[in-house]
Amino acid sequence: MGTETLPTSVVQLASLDKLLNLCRANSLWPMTFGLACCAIEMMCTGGSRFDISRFGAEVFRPSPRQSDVMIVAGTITKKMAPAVKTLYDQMPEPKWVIAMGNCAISGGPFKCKNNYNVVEGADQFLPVDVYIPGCPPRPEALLEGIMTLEEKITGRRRWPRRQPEHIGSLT
Amino acid sequence: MDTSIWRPILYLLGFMAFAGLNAAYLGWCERKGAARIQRRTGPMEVGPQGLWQPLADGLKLMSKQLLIPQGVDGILFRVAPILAMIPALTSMAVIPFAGNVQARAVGLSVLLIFALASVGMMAVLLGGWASGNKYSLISAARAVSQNLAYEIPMLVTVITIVMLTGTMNLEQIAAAQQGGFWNWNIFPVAGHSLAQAIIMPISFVIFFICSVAETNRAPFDMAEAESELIAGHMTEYGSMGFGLFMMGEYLNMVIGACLITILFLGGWDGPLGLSGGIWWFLAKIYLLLFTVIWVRWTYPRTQIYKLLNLSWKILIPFSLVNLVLTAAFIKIF
Amino acid sequence: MSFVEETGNSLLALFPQSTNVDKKSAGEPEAVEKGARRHGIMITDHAERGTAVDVFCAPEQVVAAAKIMDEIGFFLEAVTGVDWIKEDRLEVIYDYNHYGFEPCRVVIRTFISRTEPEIPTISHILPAADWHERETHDFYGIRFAGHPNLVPLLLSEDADFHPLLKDFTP
Amino acid sequence: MNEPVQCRADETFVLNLGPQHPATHGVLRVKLTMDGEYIVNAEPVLGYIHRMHEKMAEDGTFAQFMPNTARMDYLHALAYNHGYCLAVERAAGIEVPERAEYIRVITVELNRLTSHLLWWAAFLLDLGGFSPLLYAFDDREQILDLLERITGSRLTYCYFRFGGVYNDIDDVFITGTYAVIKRLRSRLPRLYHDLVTHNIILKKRITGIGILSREQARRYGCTGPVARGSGIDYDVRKNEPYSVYSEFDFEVPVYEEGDSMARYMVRMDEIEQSMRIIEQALDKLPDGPVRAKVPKILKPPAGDYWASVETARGDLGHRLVCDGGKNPYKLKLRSPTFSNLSCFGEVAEGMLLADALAFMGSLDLVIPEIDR
Repeated sequence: MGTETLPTSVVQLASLDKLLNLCRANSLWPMTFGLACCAIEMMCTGGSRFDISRFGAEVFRPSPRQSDVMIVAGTITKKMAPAVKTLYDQMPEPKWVIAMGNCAISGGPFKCKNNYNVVEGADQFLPVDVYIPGCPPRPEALLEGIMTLEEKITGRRRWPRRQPEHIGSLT
Repeated sequence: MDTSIWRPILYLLGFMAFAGLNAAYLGWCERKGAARIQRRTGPMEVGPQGLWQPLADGLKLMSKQLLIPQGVDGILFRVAPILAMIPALTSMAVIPFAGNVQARAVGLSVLLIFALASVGMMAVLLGGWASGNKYSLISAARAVSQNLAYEIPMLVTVITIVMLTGTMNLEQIAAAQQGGFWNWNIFPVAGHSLAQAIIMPISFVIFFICSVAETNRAPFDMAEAESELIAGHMTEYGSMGFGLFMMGEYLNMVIGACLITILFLGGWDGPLGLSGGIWWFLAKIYLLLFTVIWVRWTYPRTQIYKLLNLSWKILIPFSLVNLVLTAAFIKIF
Repeated sequence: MSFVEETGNSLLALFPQSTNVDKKSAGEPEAVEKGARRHGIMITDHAERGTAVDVFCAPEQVVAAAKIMDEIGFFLEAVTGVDWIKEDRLEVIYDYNHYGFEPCRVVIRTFISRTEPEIPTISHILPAADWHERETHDFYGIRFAGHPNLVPLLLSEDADFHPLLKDFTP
Repeated sequence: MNEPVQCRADETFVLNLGPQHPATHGVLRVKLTMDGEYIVNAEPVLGYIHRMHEKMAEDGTFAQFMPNTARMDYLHALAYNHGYCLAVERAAGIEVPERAEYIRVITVELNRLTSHLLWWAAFLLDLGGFSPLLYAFDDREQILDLLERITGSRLTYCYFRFGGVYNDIDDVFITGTYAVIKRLRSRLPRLYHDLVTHNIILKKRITGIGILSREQARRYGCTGPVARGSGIDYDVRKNEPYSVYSEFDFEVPVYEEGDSMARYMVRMDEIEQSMRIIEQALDKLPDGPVRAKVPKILKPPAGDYWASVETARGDLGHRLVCDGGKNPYKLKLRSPTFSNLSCFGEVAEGMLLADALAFMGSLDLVIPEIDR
């Protein structure tokens, strides 16, 4: 089969999209939305030691209308789930969800025999983009989660440039 | 070429660029400044020292979905953010940055700026009302009562200056203070009449507090009290609606700083008799803006009733006494 | 007289037939489960049990007990139920404590039927009981007669199950 | 000045504060009936983070419930560890070695420091001051480092065991603790008090706001700093000393005013007292084992037991009912904030929204502890 050369368009939508994605990835504003224990580690991530602001993600907006990423930090109960869903629906596109901690991933320690009140994972009713395991995850893990989300948006990783398996082989 | 037509347009374009850059990079300064105060580094990774951060934020906000929630007043909801921006931009036109750097010389420029500032307040009111959100509504009510309370002492203070200088033209007010910092309105030293010497420092403090309150900055950010009213009048605004509100707020800060510089700090005059110029003007406004940012990250928020009390019970009586004293001094001496 | 004995004596008003506080004669607290314990007041070792005065009374008497506790300056720590499914009855436990320096925690316990669980409310005497009773209603389905707002507190508004009953299955 | 004006019923509106709101510290919801900015009626709605701890206790063995204890009050997790251990040890008759008791006291008090620092940060955040949050977190991280070193986690500790603690402490921990206390001591007056406590805006904001009288506090069963701010001299560590608290010399700060400022001051003073306790415990630390021999599967005799500890928020009670089996037959958790919050509706009536939030912040709420 011969190859067909397509004429290049004057309006380069693909590269504009790339630029916008780069901007979006570098300005992920999370929602001020803590459910339980993980919220404290989320606050720590904003603290001086871990400083989420280095990546431009420290603008915690209290209103869903202004936020880009919803960090589900904690256990979702059956009473809370409709509210979480509403908050997600109120966010304007493009939007992302990070499930932080075991509770938001699968119900965590509360996935038990007589579970009558805990939703077993945020992905039961939200499209989760990044899962961060831990009970609660360390602030570094949240930073890593945010960078993974950036990688998902732009297709390339910011830092560290090395892939994790290379780091493993060094030790 | 007839300069009288082109000059305002060119200057206006220049000022608009200046205003846009200011609004974007004041946000960056604020984030970096806050980080410094809080022993952090602030934005670092997006460009050198995070310098591309405002660009990323701006483009992101522009590319976000324009969400008009159900139950809002469609027209007013769309108009409010624009209304927050336009008066602020227009005010820039009459501000003299240096002796000859001014888009349009208006005789009554002081009056014009205050008129435009009260239109800017309408943006908060309309935005809060049109959102159909109870938090926004409370915020709108707060904003109106706050602006009403703080415009009075501000105007009364300006009247004292107008009485002393005898003009309502910002350029002439600044020109009257040329020739070294002892000629500036704020300093109570030789070269002034007794009236100025006593009254002006107090007027400066009153005016500064009022301008912080007028621009809804902490500790007077009642309309946007995050921990009480979510985001106040901006609660329902996402994407660029929110962006315009934020830019309007930063622009208002710049205009407030410009006014203080012209009215009290000698405008473009260099201190110690150094030759004046636009650089001195910019240095002064950025010093003032830094102070405003510094205050914001140091103090907790006041409470709406205490804020109104401060205005009605302290600032307004003081400024009125100032006015009467100034009038009396002018008549006597 | 120690504070514990004083408290015991003030509670004697609940039981007009008895004249003094039982030291141990009412049996060990465990005897309650075996049905061996009579209504009455018992002094227990605080270090051993965490409670100093153990009162076992009829369901109707909890209101009178609450009034006495309120008068002598105690505060309500908790209201809770225990589901004794084998004996087919529910135990309701009220824990009182005081702000003084002598450890004296008072526990008032009573049994009610498991099929018709109903007991008078004490929320009009001690407002602290309001939420505790609502919570106990959530968990055990105990109706606190006269409670002003007995709607689910911790469970969702439309919950019709009582999860802490031993025969509960989700 | 802040007198509520009389209004007609049709002029009020209902404002839903939460479950997602920046000032409710989690997922508390308060249904407010408002007249303008004045609160006519406030009704907290709980249960948005009810995580079935009491049911899980009945389903597992005694040891299996340990991790849950840390997840109720994640800010003072070690006190919850301690309370549950005390209850089970009381039921099973387990003696704890002395060194373990001292280690328990040291770690619990360190954890209390982190809890109070975080409360301070969050309270200031409620009032619109953002920078104190970062300063407090700075200090908190130092303490977390120490606790992480010996317990292995940063927040939800599961460090205590029946009859002792999991791990012995080492010299690095001891010198580190002294250093942290020294650092915090030097920062408290300069940073915390000069910047915030003596700040005129803060003083005007919280003095005289949210007055909870002594009688109200008793009728609602308030304990901890909330009660001590209302003039009630009640601290479980003093009133019924558990563990080795009777061996230390410390004071219980009590303020009579009952307003938010009083509660603020109680907690600030408690930071000092906790540091005193830690220093004394480190000075007196005895040698010996840190864990008693305890059977793998506990079967305490039938009976019911109560154990109370003082957490950063007040009197935490465990009512443990045993039936002789290897599971707790019933475990009732008496959480302090549950009672402390119950007074909110009565006190908030007639207050301004902003003042009510300042009052709510001063109660130091941890919502998962309320809902359990």
